[in-house]
Amino acid sequence: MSVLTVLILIPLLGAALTVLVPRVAGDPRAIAKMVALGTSLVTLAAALAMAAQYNVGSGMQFTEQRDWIPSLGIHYAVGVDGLGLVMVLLTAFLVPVVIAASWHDADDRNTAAYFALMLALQGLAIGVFSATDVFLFYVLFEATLIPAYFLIGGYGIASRPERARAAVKFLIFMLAGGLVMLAAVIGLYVLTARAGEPTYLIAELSALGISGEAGRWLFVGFFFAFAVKAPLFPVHTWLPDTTAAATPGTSVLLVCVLDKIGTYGMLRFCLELFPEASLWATPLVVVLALISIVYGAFLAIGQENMLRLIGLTSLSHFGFIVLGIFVFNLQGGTGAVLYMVNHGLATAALFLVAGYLIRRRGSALIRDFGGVEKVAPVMAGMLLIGALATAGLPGLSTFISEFLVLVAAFAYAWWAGAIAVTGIVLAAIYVLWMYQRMMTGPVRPATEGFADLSRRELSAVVPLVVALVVFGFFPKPLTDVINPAVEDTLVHVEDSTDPMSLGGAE
Amino acid sequence: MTEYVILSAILFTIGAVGVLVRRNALVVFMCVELMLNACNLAFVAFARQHGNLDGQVAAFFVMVVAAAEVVVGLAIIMTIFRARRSASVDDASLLRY
Amino acid sequence: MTAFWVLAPVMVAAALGLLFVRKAVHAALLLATVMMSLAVLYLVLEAPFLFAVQIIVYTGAILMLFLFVLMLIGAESRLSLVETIKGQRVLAVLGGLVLGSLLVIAIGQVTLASPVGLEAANSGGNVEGLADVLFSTYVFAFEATAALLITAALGAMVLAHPERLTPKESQQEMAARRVREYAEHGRHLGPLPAPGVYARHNSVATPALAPDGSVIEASINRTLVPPRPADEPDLPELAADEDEEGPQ
Amino acid sequence: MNEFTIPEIAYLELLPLLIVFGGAIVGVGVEAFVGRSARRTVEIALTSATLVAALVACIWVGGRLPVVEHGGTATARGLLTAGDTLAIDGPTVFLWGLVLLISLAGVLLFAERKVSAGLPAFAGQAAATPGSRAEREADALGLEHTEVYPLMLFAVAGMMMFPAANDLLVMFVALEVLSLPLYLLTGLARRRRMLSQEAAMKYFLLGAFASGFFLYGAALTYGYAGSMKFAQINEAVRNSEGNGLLLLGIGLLCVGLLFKVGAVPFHQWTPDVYQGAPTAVTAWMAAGTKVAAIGALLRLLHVAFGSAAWSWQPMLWVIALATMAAGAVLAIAQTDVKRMLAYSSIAHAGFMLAGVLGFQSAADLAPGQLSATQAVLFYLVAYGFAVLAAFALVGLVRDASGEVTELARWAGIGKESPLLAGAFAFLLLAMAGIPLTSGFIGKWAVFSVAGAAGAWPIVVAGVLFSVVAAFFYVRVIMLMFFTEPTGTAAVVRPSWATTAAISAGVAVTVVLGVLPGPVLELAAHAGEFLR
Amino acid sequence: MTPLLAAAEIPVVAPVAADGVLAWAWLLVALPLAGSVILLVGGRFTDSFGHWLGTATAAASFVLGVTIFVALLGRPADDRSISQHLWTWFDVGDFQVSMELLVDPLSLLFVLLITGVGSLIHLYSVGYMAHDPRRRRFFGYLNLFVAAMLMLVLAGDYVGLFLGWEGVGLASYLLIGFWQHKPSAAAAAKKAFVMNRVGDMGLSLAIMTMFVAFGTTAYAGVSEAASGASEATLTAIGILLLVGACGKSAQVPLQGWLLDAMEGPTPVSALIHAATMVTAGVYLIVRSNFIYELAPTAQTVVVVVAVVTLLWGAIIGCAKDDIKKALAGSTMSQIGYMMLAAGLGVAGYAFAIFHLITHGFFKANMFLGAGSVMHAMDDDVDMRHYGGLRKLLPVTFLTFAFGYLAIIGFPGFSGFWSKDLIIEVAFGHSTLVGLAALLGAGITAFYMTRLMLMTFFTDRRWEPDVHPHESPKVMTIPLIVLAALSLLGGVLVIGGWIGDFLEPVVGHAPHPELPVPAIVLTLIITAVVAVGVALAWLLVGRQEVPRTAPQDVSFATRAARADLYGDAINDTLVVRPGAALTRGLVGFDSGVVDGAIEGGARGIGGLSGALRMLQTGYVRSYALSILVGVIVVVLALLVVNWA
Repeated sequence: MSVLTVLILIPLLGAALTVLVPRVAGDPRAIAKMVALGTSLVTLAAALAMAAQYNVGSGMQFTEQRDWIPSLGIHYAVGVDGLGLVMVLLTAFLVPVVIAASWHDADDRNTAAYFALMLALQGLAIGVFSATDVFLFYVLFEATLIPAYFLIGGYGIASRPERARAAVKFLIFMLAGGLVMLAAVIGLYVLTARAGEPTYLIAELSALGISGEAGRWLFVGFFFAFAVKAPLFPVHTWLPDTTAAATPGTSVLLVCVLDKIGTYGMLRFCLELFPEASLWATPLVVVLALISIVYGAFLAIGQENMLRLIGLTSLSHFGFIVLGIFVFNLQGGTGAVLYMVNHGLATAALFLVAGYLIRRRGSALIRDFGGVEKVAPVMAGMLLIGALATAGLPGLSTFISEFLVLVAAFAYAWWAGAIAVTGIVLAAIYVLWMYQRMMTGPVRPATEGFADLSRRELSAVVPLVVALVVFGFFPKPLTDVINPAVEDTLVHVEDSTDPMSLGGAE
Repeated sequence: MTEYVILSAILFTIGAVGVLVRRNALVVFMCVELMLNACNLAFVAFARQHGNLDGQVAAFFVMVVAAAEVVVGLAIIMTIFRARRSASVDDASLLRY
Repeated sequence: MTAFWVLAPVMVAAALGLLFVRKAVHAALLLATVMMSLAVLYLVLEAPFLFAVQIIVYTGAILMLFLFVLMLIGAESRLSLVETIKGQRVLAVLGGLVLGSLLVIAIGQVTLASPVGLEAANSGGNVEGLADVLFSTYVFAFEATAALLITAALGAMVLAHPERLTPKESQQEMAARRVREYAEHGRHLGPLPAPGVYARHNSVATPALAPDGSVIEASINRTLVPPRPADEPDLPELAADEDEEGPQ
Repeated sequence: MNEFTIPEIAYLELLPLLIVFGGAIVGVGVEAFVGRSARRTVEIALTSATLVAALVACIWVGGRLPVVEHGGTATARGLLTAGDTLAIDGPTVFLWGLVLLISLAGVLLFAERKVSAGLPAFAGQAAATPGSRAEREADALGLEHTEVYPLMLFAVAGMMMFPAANDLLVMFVALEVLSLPLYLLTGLARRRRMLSQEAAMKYFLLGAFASGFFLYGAALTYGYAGSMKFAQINEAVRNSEGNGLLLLGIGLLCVGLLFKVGAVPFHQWTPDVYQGAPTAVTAWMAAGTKVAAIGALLRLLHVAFGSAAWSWQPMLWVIALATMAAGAVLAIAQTDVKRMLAYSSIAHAGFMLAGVLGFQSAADLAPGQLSATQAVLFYLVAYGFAVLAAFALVGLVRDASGEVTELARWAGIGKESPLLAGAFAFLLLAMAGIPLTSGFIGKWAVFSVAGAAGAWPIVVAGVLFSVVAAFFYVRVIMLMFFTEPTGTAAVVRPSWATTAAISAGVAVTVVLGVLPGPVLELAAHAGEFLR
Repeated sequence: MTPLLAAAEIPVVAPVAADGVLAWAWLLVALPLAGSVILLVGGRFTDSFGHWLGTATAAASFVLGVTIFVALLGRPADDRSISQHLWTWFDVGDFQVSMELLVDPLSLLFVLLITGVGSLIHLYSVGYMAHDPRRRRFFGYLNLFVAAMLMLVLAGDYVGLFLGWEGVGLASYLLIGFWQHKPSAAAAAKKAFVMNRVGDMGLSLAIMTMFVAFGTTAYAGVSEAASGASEATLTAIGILLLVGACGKSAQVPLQGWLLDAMEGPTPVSALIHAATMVTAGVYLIVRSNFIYELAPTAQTVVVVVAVVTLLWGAIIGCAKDDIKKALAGSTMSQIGYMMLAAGLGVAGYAFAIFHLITHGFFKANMFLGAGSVMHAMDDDVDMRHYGGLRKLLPVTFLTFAFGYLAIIGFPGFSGFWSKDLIIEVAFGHSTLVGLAALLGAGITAFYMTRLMLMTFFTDRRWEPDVHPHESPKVMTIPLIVLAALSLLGGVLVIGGWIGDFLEPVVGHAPHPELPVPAIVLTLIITAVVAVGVALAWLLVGRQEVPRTAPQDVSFATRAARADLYGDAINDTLVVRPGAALTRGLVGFDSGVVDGAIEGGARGIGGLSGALRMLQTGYVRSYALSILVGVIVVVLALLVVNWA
């Protein structure tokens, strides 16, 4: 059994434990929380242990492959390369942070279920990032929606009907994307069954070099799902609604982990399986990504609700990530993957601090705050760091990824770089304007009694901040892992689309 | 034989239209019977056309089935009538939308 | 062929009549006409057994069943031909015409070979021939029809036969009860009034009218009276339903 | 000339069917000879025993079906019997087993008395006028029409005969054997009897109307082929030009079957009947009828008209599309759980039809590739159990006057009864086709065969309407979990029987979602229809 | 025209590896950075000694800087470019960026200025911020600034420079908004950051262009590859770099933030918004000389921007009553001079740096002096409330006077030398530019005199409850030191030392040809300055200064008070359209994008409701629908087969 299987199972078992254990012992809430946190820490430890064993640059590792539905060529197949590894690590890292940060968020509801759902989400997400079988990926991809749906609908900070609405909207968007992808997944089956043996293994599929019209249709199917997930303009509208309704902890898991599946999928599936179609679609995708960058930033500027605002910043950032992926060069690819990690860290920090603020004030409206820095300087500082990371300040890890993507975009086409670069100004505007309105100015009566961050709250955010700073100056551990994986993908794309290799022009 | 089949088609159609336009459950049901009879005509005609008796057997079966159906149908219509004092199919329209 | 050309118009006319007659009994009779004509055509089409079965079973038994029920629920009532569902009649006729023409055209386009005829098949006698097919090829279906008939019987019993739940009152008990009721509540001692069958309609479901024109509820069989919610006073206005469709 | 040949009847292979018929007849006898007090117990025991015995026989039959090589590559297993009018082949036995399992669960639901304070779901005195004194008397005595059990067995026999029918006439008889008891059962609800009777009448009239079309189609097909046996029809189709008779025949036959399937525009009876019928009947009928009807449709189209697939596929495209669309769209506006599930069953019929039209001749299929038959069989298993359990769960939400089916009153029941709400939510997710449920694999299977047959527009449309469909499933989940309880509906604790039926449904949904392999293999093992 | 050097003569940055004391160069950055981290992370624990720690790290850096300077002087002139590779920052394919320090004469001069003036300002702040409860944090930010600024000048790579560039932006943001409880301070901080970001956009585009064109962003690589690049590319890079420089150095059109930035504590204004950070733009252009030399069009643009700014700032300075804003206007104007020199190419680079240094001295001096005045006046910044302070604040007055004399170019003071040289070079470039520079000098003299008069001379105008007093020693000592430097800064140019010292970096140009002899020009400049002083005396010194600014003033005054409508222009051209666009997009998003989807959903819902009505409950309707279905099915079959 691969360590990845263990990594998938630990949180899932932990989720079951979280629900079950409290029934037999004392204060059910506290025990549920402890179990959940413990599980997530064990997962993190296991993930780190795996990372320590990882052999840089030698392809898929920790693989395991078992027949699942043999007649349909479906396997339980897992494995990670650099790309998967960093995403698994990010997932393993963020969950304990989120659990610690949302310690009291579900106290008035079904606490155990809240944390169990989070763990379930984690297990499934790790599965998604390590699946090397398209079908398995798809199954887990869709399965993540269920815990997410319940997390949004059951535990949001908005009013019940609003939350429920947001949950439904989220799920319907996701299902719309997912089901379109299902058509493409089915297409793969039909294609491979025709070609001989039906298979869903990525390795075998990518060796097929699917091209032509079929490849394009399948690409569209996959890309649509990932674009909804990521999200990309114009299928992003679920995002702000969701982040505004869900608890910040949930939002972290959604935006920082789940949404990454979209961009991860683009890299892993769109590019690997349909290289020719990916190149064919590039102009349109680049344009969409650019629109997302600018459009998302403008929307963020115009928000009144900080959770919506943070959600929309992600639209802008996902634009960057997609841009990086689809400009087809190493800087872009690596930058995009790095961006996924960094965006996860930065946005998580923002969401968590926003969560702390909301717990204290009972409102997510920016205008309900003011002068917080005076009463809670540490909290303000954390928010500022998160905000600056979101704005891509050099010295924080987000800068590197953003810069790599920008450079790559510029190399792809100068206008792409020029449009994308406006994002950095807009980012400064939205984060700092939010900061200005909430944290500075005279202390408002409503914010007067704010306590600064407690030790628990601080301990949840500090790892994020430390990671942001450390990777800001020393991203080598990440880039070393990411580079070979991205390079492989790009080489594959190049090979498969090089006319010479397709049949010899001379 | 074609004329027989066409006759059956006409009768069948008339029966079908009857189901649509009559409101009394019994008459509606009679129209259904008319449709079955039309089928029988076609069966019998085709039996002669093909020179085998399968069609006639079919017609025979249809009669048996029709008999059973009539019993059940009339029983249901009766219960409806008892409850509503009306044999109009339109009056039984509580279940809708 | 003569028989066909004579009977076909009759059948079509009778069938069309089914769509327009205002009395259910007339509809039944028109259907009988079609069925009888059909029987004759069966004869022409070398199906003597079916000719008999058509008359005996179809016309004689099935249609009679219709008539029984018809009588039970008001044979004499005039059925309204006013269409109440908007567009239904137009669409129905239109649909019928389209379907009819589709069928006729499609069938008419088929050029059938000259009929084989049933001389060979009927050589050992039509009934024997049928039996041959029935008990060889279709023996299982034949057996299965048994299930149908049992179902039908079961259904009729379930839906139409109220089981007696309390022991039947003897004549003596009944007499004693009625006298007692008369004594205690002043309830009418004599027999119930007869229904209005002969007065206005042919159905036992028609209530008798008192001299002042009011409806005598007790004149209708209990099983035919619709249930009335407790809070609703007295009888529905049956008299006003005269022109409505349905048996009165 | 008329040498009578004694037909060869494979009694052993017909055993499951015969057991059910026999059980039904014995059940009728029980009605006549067993005292009222013991009748119910005896009937339940008899019916269950019959079904179990039939199931055992079914498994046994399945194991001894001979393999038949035909058509070169594709293998089928089974035999034709009773004058070639019945085909006991792999798919038949598969469907038999499925029908029997569903019916076994159905019996458990029929037998439930605990949820309504000891009263059964069926009318005590169906002949008594609703609201009359006789009815109250019957209620007071706790009467029950135990005839429902033999009726059910007859219907089961019909359901088993229907997909096994290899002859139009036998199919017609099976259709009626299946339908008549259902018409009756529909009208036997204890509560809301007016609705129940109305549903019965509608079902009956429309059913008779539709079977008229079926019959006329059979007549025309007979006129075309000179026989009603599928093999000979197929022979005729292959060897001669298609003509008007054939096309009309195909069309009208399909109408009859599509009516039973609940395909648009022959679907309108479905919501009314599902709503009006006693919930236990709805649960069993929704599953069983669909299995039988789709099975029959498959056999008819694949065996009799398989060679003319090009002619009926476009028609089925239209119907499948309309069915998916109407089912999904109409369900959105529903305010009654049972009606909503009814519309959802219509949408599912559309998805199944997408599988049916994925017919490809054996030569076009790659070896080992999923065939339309396999896909649809799997879908039936998945759908059958899910819908059964879902309706069974609906029966548990009640107030003083009976079941509560208004959606609005389901608000917040997740809070009071997380188990029921959780199970219901899970089943809804399965119907929505979320992975790790049987519904997903089923959807995958039917869409992939449709896609393989080139019906990509259907696949895309199916996918889009799945989204629409998902909307109302999700909305119900939202209602159950994320809305304030109204307190006007309570979840009652059912007896072990219902619990078992529901658990079975949920368990199948889970297992088939996670490990669909064995059932897919079984469907593959069943092979193709015997020609 | 500026004599262009042949391509081969463009100095190429070719550093050698660091050794000896130079290998400690990283400590220059690390020391203040460590101080900053300790102060910011350490929390209240460091409250008691934080200010001294902050001062000490800056001072230590200065000492190290001096040591390195000495070491550098000990090396041959062409071997004074030393690089220290710390680690590879990022390495993605062929895009490699090193954390690399480049110690060469140019960067080292900056190091000395930053750490030197920085240390003094730290010291000053110990006193100035003594009563602020958040003093420790203030020092943390100051240290952070110093570290970032050092990173900016020491980086051996444009990306590294960008790190420092944004770092100083951040520190500036934090410090401007240090008194964040004032909404105006918070707003000013944000404005500064955002406008800087606009410039940064240019800088990052420039870096991207470099990478795409040259495959590297290190100075060494770029300077080597520049000679082979097309002029169009270089022009693009040059202009983009200028955009960055405009943002950071508050040059038109990105000047708007500087005056608002005066919301920060005065030491901040002195250190960041006068002496060091705002000059980063000049540094950038001088550092990028290898690009500008090959892109004359870009140079022209630099000159145009510089001239506009130097006049713009000077005019604003004339009308401001806020002492700090008046000084800020003058800063803007003075940086315009530096930019002008830098834009004039080889002839001007060294003078740009020279003026930068002297300006660092005297402007820091004056800002701190202003701080001292405000300190005395209960933080009142309005000069109309001052008057006659020279007696009460003698040290402040005298030190301020040194700065004043230096800035107006009083002969002998540092500013005299540096400004004179720039005006000369400007005349050497073109008379028109020269005249503009000359005019600027006159206006400078005018407004500085006005400031001087309103503050230290004329009648007392302060409220009775204000009791002006001299600042403590910890504040006056830095003033004295800076005053001395203001006077003596000119020594750097003795014997052309600074030009020679910088020659390995920026090249050397012969003395420009002037329309009049240099000495005559000097006299003319002095005369113009004198006119300016005299005008100020006439208009301000001789008249009663009203306590509130008169409103019935000329259009020019009003315009100058409104910063020449810079903000209004921004408002009209950018902010308001931007806000409208934002509102529009938010509406578009919820109305059109989401509306389309939600509308679609609603449409389906409506359709559902409508279709539902077809389910009339009438069995005959259902039968009709079956009939229709039959027709559809039959037609579908017939059409397909007969068509």
